[in-house]
Amino acid sequence: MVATVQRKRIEILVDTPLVPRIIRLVKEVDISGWSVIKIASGGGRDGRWDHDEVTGAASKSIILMIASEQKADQFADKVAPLLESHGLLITIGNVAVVRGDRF
Amino acid sequence: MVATVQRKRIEILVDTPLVPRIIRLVKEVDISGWSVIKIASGGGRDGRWDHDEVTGAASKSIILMIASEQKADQFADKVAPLLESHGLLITIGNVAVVRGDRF
Amino acid sequence: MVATVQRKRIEILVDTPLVPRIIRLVKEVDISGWSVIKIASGGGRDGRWDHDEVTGAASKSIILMIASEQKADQFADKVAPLLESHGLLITIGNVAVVRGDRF
Amino acid sequence: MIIETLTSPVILFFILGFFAACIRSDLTIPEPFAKAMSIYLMAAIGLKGGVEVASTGFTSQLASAAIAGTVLGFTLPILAFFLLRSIGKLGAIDSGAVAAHYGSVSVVTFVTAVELLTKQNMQPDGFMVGVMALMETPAIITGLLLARAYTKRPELENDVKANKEEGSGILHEVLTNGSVILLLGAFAIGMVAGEAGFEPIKPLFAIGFNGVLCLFLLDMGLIAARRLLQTKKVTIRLASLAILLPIINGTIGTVVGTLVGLDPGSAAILGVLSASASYIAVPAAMRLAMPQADPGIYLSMSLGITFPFNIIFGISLFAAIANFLG
Amino acid sequence: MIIETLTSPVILFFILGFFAACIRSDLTIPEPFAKAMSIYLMAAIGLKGGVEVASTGFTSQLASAAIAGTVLGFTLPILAFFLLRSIGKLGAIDSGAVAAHYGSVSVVTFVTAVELLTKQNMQPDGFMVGVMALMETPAIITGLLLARAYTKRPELENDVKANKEEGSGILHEVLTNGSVILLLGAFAIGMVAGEAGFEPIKPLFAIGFNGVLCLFLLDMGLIAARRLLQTKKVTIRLASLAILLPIINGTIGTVVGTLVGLDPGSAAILGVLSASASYIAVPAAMRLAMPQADPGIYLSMSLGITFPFNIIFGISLFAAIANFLG
Amino acid sequence: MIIETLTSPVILFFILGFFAACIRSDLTIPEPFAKAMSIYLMAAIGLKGGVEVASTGFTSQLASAAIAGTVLGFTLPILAFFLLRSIGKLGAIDSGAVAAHYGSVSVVTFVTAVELLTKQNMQPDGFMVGVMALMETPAIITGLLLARAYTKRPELENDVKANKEEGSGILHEVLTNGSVILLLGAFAIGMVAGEAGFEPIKPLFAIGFNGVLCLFLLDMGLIAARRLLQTKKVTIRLASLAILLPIINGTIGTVVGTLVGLDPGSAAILGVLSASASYIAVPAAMRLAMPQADPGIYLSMSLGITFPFNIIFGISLFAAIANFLG
Ligand SMILES: Nc1ncnc2c1ncn2[C@@H]1O[C@H](COP(=O)(O)O)[C@@H](O)[C@H]1O
Ligand SMILES: Nc1ncnc2c1ncn2[C@@H]1O[C@H](COP(=O)(O)O)[C@@H](O)[C@H]1O
Ligand SMILES: Nc1ncnc2c1ncn2[C@@H]1O[C@H](COP(=O)(O)O)[C@@H](O)[C@H]1O
Ligand code: NA
Ligand code: NA
Ligand code: NA
Repeated sequence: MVATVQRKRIEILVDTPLVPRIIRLVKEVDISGWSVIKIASGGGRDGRWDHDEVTGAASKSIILMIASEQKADQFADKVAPLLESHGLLITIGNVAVVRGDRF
Repeated sequence: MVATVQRKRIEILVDTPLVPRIIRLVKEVDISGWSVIKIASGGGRDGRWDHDEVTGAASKSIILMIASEQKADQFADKVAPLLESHGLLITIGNVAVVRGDRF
Repeated sequence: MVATVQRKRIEILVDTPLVPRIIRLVKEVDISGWSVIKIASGGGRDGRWDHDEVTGAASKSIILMIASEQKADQFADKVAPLLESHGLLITIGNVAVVRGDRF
Repeated sequence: MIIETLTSPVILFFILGFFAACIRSDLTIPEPFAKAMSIYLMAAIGLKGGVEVASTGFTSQLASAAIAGTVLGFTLPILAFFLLRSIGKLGAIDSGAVAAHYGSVSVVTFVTAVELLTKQNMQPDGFMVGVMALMETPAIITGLLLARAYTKRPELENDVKANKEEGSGILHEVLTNGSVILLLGAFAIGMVAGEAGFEPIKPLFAIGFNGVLCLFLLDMGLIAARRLLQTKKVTIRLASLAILLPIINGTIGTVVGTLVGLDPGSAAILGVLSASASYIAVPAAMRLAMPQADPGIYLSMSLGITFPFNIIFGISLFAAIANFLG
Repeated sequence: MIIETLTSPVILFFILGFFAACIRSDLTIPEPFAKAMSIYLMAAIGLKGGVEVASTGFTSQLASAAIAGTVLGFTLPILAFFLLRSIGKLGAIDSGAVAAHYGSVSVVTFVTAVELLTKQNMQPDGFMVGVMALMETPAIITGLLLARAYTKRPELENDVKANKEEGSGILHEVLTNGSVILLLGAFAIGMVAGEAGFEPIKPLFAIGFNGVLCLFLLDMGLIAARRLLQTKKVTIRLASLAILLPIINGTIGTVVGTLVGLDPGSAAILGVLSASASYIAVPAAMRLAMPQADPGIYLSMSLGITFPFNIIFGISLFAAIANFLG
Repeated sequence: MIIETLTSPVILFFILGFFAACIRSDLTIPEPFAKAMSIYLMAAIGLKGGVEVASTGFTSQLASAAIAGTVLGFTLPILAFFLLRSIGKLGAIDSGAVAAHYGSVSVVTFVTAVELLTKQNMQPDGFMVGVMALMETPAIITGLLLARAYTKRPELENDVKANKEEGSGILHEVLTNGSVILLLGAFAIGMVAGEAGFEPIKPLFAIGFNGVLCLFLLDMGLIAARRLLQTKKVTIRLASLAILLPIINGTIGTVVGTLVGLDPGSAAILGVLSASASYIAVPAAMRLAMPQADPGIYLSMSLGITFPFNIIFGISLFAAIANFLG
């Protein structure tokens, strides 16, 4: 059996133009890395939208990060003030990371 | 420490042409929103497929939803009859949502 | 209430050119299927990169698999030797799969 | 004509793609680029057809071609359905789905046929684009009705319930299908604009056409061969039908076209349309209307076998029949 | 001119897209293809403008047009802001955001106007491309300042804090905005290359232009109509403003253009630029600078109402005013 | 020639892209569009080369160029490898990987060189496209062998095990590489079709070529500069080598070309091919064959430094050498 460590899997759903601002916060808490996934379409309180638009302002992305519980907490504290105004959706789950000591 | 609430993270893997049908069920149980992610390629019992095809009929997407346990159950009940015929794969995980009272 | 079974949700973050090599390991442990999601951009120890490049060599993907605990363990053992040299990030989480006996 | 076909760059690019996939090359055409080319091709042929009709006006041939096409679209799936059940050993649902594909049409096969026929001085009439648009959808309805008529109730039950709600949904989807709208819309724009209005946009839509078709067929070659290599669902019986059906349907179409008074080029095109099998509009509709039908079967047959067959042999065959009859 | 407009293929493709979305067709243009076309269009108009200026040289008209455009960009949002607050009943933040959109410009409206005016023998000067690039950003600054001046502190507090760090970030973003760089860069390349250097690349950038514009406007029609159908945020008052504002701004722009000595074609274009509302550069900047402003409002107004209005009526209107004054 | 180079729109677009990335503009070319352009460019140059060879026939020059190219592909990485180990202070694995890049070729550098040389009346022979295709892969083999020969066993152990299974996999990948297949396939199609068969598709592939190259180089400028700005891996020593290696390799290639009897234009192109470093085929192969090698090093060197150097200075340099020798 390979060794695993318990880590947090953080997902932040955010407007694509705001991604760089969130990444800046990620770097401040010194998380080892992040990955961005594009949302193809979606819907919420405002009704449905599609991503196939020239104006990128309405597109959304997910920022995915694997981090230790401590860093996840630090990050959540940092990002909390932006939550309302930026319309973020932040979820934190538990995962086992295979040989994940560096995260 | 910011406040978090426990919610369900629902992922539905589905043929892209069927996405609108699932979204209709989502709306019936009044879940606050959903996000669709494109699958680039994949493989299953039928062998491997790739997404780079003119015919969109073979493409797949993931519908991602954050919802309360109660709504997740309601949704699962609603979608269950379509499970076999539509070849859905539905997974439900636990996540903590930062200031997530509205979900 | 629909019946659910407990399964593992395995995510492997990997350089896109290496995806076929990992898929080969997936097939060896006889997991029922896999799905590949493209990473749009990201950053790590080497600084930030973007996916909008002609050279696909720097692009990354996530391979997503739902499997039983036993097969997940088998797979983790198989893939572990490649972990360092291939720069993989493997996370394993718990999910309930609706009517998921075939996974 | 088969030799001219096989040395035309358009066909050679198709063969290149097919070959590349067979030796398992990693060559791929990005999906949005392929979609862009298909939008371009549909806009271009719609426009050209419309401009042509604007100068010739409505003719009685146009009316008979339109009626013939629609009737063929509704009826061709019936024969196909019974051949698929008997020879192909498919169940009613899969037979209905496959039959719908073969009753509908493939835009790229049409476009390639127009190019090849034009080179042989058999240029079809401009209004055949409109006929193609008319033939896209009737077969879907016939296919669904046949599948439903021959299926034991319980098997479709959940689906019937879903389909009640869905019912109008599918009809709507079929009538507002993107390619139908684009073809008919561009056709109408061509008619309104006429030769003079078409002038400023002609460079893009007329001059670049053949080159784009080459790159698109390169992609189709890759896709067709990959389908064929990956499939585990297509039996020898089904593979034979995927060649037999286009021959039967194409011959019927060509004969009907000649009988209703079309010139040989247009009759051959009606044959090509009858012979061709849809791989965009119908699969999407089938996924919605009969999710139990197996895409592995209908896509492999229509894309993997019938499409290459028509491109390489079918077009020449129906041209020969039309010439013989005409 | 309105009749020529409505029978031009460029406009007909826009109407086709609009219609297709209204009947809820699934027709879509892949996003990367739409972005590619917009890059192509900007490079092409930049080049053409630069080549033209290379042959005419810098003129006093160029200087007055540049100054007039910049001043309009800074001042038009002021009137818009107060109309949006009073008639539109919007809060300060949303008013500032919307005003920024209407002070800035829409590249596609510009391009379409140049095509239509050229067909009416009112070809605008080449340097108007440069003027457009100058008009992209000033309104963003005015819009932000207005929103800040009229907002109670606490509401913006977090944001002010974030914006301190962000401050130079937004300025930087606005000045290095991709479309501004591409337009000005291609303009400069056109000036350096001149008529002779432009020759080898002319086929792509000049000949294909109109056709690409057709396909791009097809997409814009789809997007505009979908915006309009989905929105729940646009009241009757806001919808009226989305038509009133371009009429007011466009008239001001055309009058100013005539006053500073531009020929009728260029004055009409200054009117079109003033009337048009941004839907690429400004929304992105607003998302960053004032995330609380509601994109549902500003995108629906600018894309869903003002864009179609300008394409179909506005351009003809400002051409008529310019002709009347000129 | 350097001045003509720097005022050519093709190069100016490259500089525009480089500049935009340096001021950190958000300008980006969508990836599928860039891939589409690269497919178009490869198909176009393959076709043009093939059509030319169809009319000139096979010549002894063709044979010597093919042999010279293949030999250069196999041997150039050896010198590079030792320079990278000694001057560059890289380990064996990274040295092997980088050497493979410099032994292989860059298609865009080739295309740009052909355009610039043609403008200087030094048009290279059509068969040089085939030579380029031949030079894509040998260096990969040499690079891998060198890395393996100079690596202590344990470090590669897992990999050796994986590579046993992989072994034929990599060879297969290298031989069926998409760009090799497309280049050689289009070349063959051009030969089969000949001048007459090429006629109908010429508008797209010949006339649009220069314009597409402009937009593609715009993207390459963006990518090259972003690579350079982001990298933390390229030391001064490596940066110097990224300029020294193309000068050495390019000079060797030009001399060899002249010695085997090529005309100055073709000899210069052989120099450009030798000088250029791969950034598509080889990185993908290296990721598979030697995942431990650091992409941050080889991509930054080949894309960030060598590519711009060749585009702006290298091509003129090897043209001058070829003219001097020829
Ligand atoms: N902690 C992390 N969470 C999510 N993605 C990561 C993480 N670390 C690295 N990555 C991804 O892996 C890529 C390579 O990271 P690295 O190996 O650190 O250079 C990054 O560009 C990210 O896309
Ligand atoms: N509960 C949810 N689960 C997943 N995605 C959501 C959820 N709610 C909102 N979203 C996403 O967030 C976007 C904006 O939602 P809203 O802020 O409610 O308008 C939607 O278009 C979805 O992509
Ligand atoms: N266990 C799994 N984990 C993740 N994705 C799966 C799994 N099984 C199937 N899939 C996805 O579902 C598609 C269809 O699978 P199948 O229904 O087995 O043919 C595959 O191409 C995958 O994209
Ligand atoms: Na048919
Ligand atoms: Na304006
Ligand atoms: Na080289």
